[in-house]
Amino acid sequence: MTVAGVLDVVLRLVLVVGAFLLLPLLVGQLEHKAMAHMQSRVGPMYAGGFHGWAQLVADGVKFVQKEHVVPTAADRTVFSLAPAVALLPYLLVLAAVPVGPGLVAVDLPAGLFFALAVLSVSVLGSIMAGWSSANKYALLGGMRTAAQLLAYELPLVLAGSSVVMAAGTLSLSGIVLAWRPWWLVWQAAAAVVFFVSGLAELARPPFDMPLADSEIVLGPLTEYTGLRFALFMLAEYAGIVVLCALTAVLFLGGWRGPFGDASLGPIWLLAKIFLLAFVVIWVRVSTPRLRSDQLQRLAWLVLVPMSLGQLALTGVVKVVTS
Amino acid sequence: MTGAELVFVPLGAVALGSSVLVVTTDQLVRAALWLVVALGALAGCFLLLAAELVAWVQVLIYVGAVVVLLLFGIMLTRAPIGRSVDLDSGNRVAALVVALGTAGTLVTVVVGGFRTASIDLGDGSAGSAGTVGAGLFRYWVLPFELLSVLLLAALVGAIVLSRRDIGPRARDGGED
Amino acid sequence: MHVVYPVVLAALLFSVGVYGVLARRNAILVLMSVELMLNAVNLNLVTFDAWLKDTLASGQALTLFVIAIAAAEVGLGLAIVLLVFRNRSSIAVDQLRDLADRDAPSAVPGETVAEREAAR
Amino acid sequence: MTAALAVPVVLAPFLAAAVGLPLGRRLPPGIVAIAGTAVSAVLAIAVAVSSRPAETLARLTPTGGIAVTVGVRVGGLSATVAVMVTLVALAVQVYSVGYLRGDPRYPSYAALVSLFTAAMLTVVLSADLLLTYAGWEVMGVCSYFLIGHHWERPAASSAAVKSFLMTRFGDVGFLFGVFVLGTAAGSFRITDVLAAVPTMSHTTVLAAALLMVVGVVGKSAQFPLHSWLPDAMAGPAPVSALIHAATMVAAGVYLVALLFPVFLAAPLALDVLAVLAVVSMLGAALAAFASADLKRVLAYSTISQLSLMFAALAVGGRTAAIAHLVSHAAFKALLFLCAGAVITAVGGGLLTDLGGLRRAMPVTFATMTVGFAALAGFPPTSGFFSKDLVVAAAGHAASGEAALVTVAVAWLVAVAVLLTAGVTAAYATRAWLLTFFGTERPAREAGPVLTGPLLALAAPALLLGLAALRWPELRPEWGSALASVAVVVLGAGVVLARWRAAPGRDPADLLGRARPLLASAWHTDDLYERTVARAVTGLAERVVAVDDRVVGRAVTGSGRNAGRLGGLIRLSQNGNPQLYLTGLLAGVLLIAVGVVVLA
Repeated sequence: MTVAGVLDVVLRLVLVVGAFLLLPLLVGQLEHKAMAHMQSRVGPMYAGGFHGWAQLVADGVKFVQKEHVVPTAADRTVFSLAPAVALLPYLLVLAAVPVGPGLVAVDLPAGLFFALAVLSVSVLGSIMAGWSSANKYALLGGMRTAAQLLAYELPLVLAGSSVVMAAGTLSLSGIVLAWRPWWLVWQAAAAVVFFVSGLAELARPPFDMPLADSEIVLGPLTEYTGLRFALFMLAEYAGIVVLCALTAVLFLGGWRGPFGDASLGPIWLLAKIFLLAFVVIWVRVSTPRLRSDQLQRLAWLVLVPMSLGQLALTGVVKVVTS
Repeated sequence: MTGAELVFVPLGAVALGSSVLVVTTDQLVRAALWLVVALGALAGCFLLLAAELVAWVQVLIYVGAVVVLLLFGIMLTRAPIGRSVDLDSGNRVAALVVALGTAGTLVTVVVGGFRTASIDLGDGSAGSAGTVGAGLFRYWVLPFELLSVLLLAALVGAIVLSRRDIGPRARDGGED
Repeated sequence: MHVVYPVVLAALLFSVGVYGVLARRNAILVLMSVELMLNAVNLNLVTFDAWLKDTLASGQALTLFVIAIAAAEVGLGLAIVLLVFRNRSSIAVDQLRDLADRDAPSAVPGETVAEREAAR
Repeated sequence: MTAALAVPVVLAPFLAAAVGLPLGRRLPPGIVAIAGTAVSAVLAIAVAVSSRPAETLARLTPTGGIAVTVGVRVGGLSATVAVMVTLVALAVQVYSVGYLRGDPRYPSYAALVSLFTAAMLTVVLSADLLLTYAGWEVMGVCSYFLIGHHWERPAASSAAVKSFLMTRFGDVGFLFGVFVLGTAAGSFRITDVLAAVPTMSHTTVLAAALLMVVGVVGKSAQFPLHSWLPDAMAGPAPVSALIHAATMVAAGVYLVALLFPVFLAAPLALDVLAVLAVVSMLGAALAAFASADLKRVLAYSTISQLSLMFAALAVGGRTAAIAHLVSHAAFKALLFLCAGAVITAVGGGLLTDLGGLRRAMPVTFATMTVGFAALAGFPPTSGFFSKDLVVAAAGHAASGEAALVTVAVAWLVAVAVLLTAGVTAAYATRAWLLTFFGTERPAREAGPVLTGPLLALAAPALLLGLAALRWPELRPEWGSALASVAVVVLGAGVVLARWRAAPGRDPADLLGRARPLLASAWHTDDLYERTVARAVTGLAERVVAVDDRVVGRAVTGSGRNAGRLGGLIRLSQNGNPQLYLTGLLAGVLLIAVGVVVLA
């Protein structure tokens, strides 16, 4: 390995970490402002001047300053590790997302599998947090997380498999290269299933049964304060970024845009990510929370059959066109 | 020692150490978490052996599904936080003897048998999705299909076992 | 890379799994130990697949099969464990003794039948 | 023709037994048994009338050794005895209907009597020694059951066991005698055996004859195996009549008569037989005189009279013996049935409890008087003639005319026979006096079912001797007749004189201090008790102890140890699956290590 090669890798990783630190904050800010406007409330407008842009930074500073509280009965080690376990997988996934032709931190042949596998690990963070808090709300939240994960993992993987079949490769870069605009129609069902299942895995509204602040306070996060709570929030926004990035890459052509050359790739991808993030926020604001039985019903009676139908459609089209 | 070996040995140590912790820790949930570590380290070992697809499947299925299921089960059976005094049965000594005997025998045999054998990893394409997929669907189709039937049977079985409105009534209420 | 490293690791993992299966009381821990043993086997399969450069990819294919079967096994196993827990409020393997010779004066030395029945 | 008639003679009572046992309770009492015996009697008379020797044989499954055959053999001797057996059995069956009225066990009793009769007829008519032996044994079993008819009484059950054991002891001798004869002759057919006697070695014949004597002594209750017969009185009176008169004891005499050629070839056996007969004859007669019980008197008299027959046989008077057997059957059956009637009327058989029944029971008195007269040998009863034949035979032997036995033994026999005749007259008179004379006591004559057989048997007891005058060889000789009549009158006269002198007192007091000794039959029972019985009991106790301490403890100990060992192994079966799995894996490990090390 040459020095240039090492430098190349290091540079890419630094870029990824930078994006990882920046993008979730942007999404968070977007959520704050979009929600505020949608719900016709102004929200903080002073921090940093324009539209209170520094409010999120101020929140972060506030979190850092807050006291670390660990419940007496809690499993201290697991309690402390949980935010890291929840956050780190998203960083790893981000490293595998191609942002332009050849512009990817780590190009894995089985990239999609890697992404899905690592994503599923992050759920462990919630479960760990829920169990180790020694709080019944937290425990209930942890168990809801586990149940939700098990239910939505299947349609998620099946929808991803549909794209993989269409593209004939597991590599994320390969999928982007194989993508054609008419896939928007062909893989529409898979896209919906993937996106919805992803939302559920992230426990974003309307699938936020595990958090459900009106029922079980804040689920696994109930006992968390200060920086650790901030890390969980960061993990949530990082999750949104990763989900949107994966959806964009798999179903929306990733860095490919309707015009402009390949050098505009990162721009196109970012645009798609933020568009999808806006949809996530929009859905959160506009839909009520599902009950747990509705949640399971949606997964097993709608999403799984839909993804299976999509898989069959993909197979048929694939055979016909080849 | 090659580079791969240099990485493999610590990974293996992690896998072995955490698996020992899985069977010795006196905290149930931590056993499951150590199992995650052990399985992750093993996935790394698979990667080093050029079995990429297997490694990711390992993480996806084992860490993402199996361990979550196990944790789910642990929580449903009301595991306590902290130490449990009774995680080990009275069978420990015999188990230790048998396990050490197994380890001794197996290590002796495999070291004797494979002392000089060496793996040539080649271009690393042996474990790619394409190769494995081709092998799977070209030569292993029948077992693959059988496996799907097995999974279906397991699915049905699990549903029958856990639903209370099917099959014989439970004798006492018990859990929620 | 030497074959010995992964193979020895697999042997040791298997033994650890054996210990866990034999020494652990909690049925879920026993299931975990079984997973360890299965993984040891997987490691062997992958190792020999790489060593032999099998054209059928049998080692890795079988590993995938084992992983799938393990998932099914854990699903069913947990269903059974939960059922047992529901019926007996205990999943201690060494207390589930319906296989015992019922008329035995004392299965465990120093333990009376009444105690054993109470423990059940 | 004769043989064809003879087969149903045996089968009819047998069938009666087979039918009567299961169906006896549903049919009117005794009908099957009486019918079977009657058919048998009619046929036996027909056979006797046709009176031609005949034989029919069927071979059984080949057994490899000497062939065993089944068949009947009719001769003059067997035809006569068969008629006697069937007629007495018929009388007994009829009598039993009345005697055992209301007895719940009557059906099985009647069936057993039928079987008893069939067995005796088998002995009499069999053409094969082994078949004879079979009948011989069946008789033993039947006597066991019949003597123990009132098994709830200790005396009856112990008497049954005693008779069974003592006759069994003799049967062993008989069986081995049969084996010796059969192997020596190469056949068990009686005809063949008798024909082969001259060719046999002297030792063989002697051994066979002595073994036969053992068997006969047991069956016919001769000294020293006599003591079961008086005890057998515990059975019902008709059974006693049957045993004493027609079956069982008669079988011994019949067998010696049948196999007489064998004894002729072995004079030493005849000597032994003669000595035993003399001892039995006198001893039993004296015991009868001292005995306090009517039936025991009759029992001892049976022993004595049988000895008389054996004595006759020993001195060569085969015809005399058979004649006495037949007449004895008639009057002894009569006497026993009369005794049964008396016991039924009074409720007990002790002579001291009897007396004065002459008026109350005229029929019984008359018939029993005939019986006693015949027993004592008063002319012109049948007993007189037949006994006279015996006396004559003994006299001939003593004078050396037909020297079968040594002259000394012949003299001994002659003297003993005469003495016995005197004592017999004495005890017959005593019993007659004590039963029917003296203080009167209230009693009722028995019904016609009982008295009928009495009358029917009194006729031959009285007239058989006169009827036999047809045959020259059965006519009495004047010398011996005079001697015996003199002795008889003397014996009876002494007792009568004593009775006259002291009415109501037991004439047995004449014996003075010897009476208890004689009443207990010379203490033979005590002797057996002290020697044989005690030795056997001691041995049995030791065997029981060994069985208990060694065999029993070994069995229970091995069971207990197996249980303990099983308990140890059970400990592993505690239901803990981990333990099972540990064992399994340890085993696998051992095998694997073994393979690695050894391969």
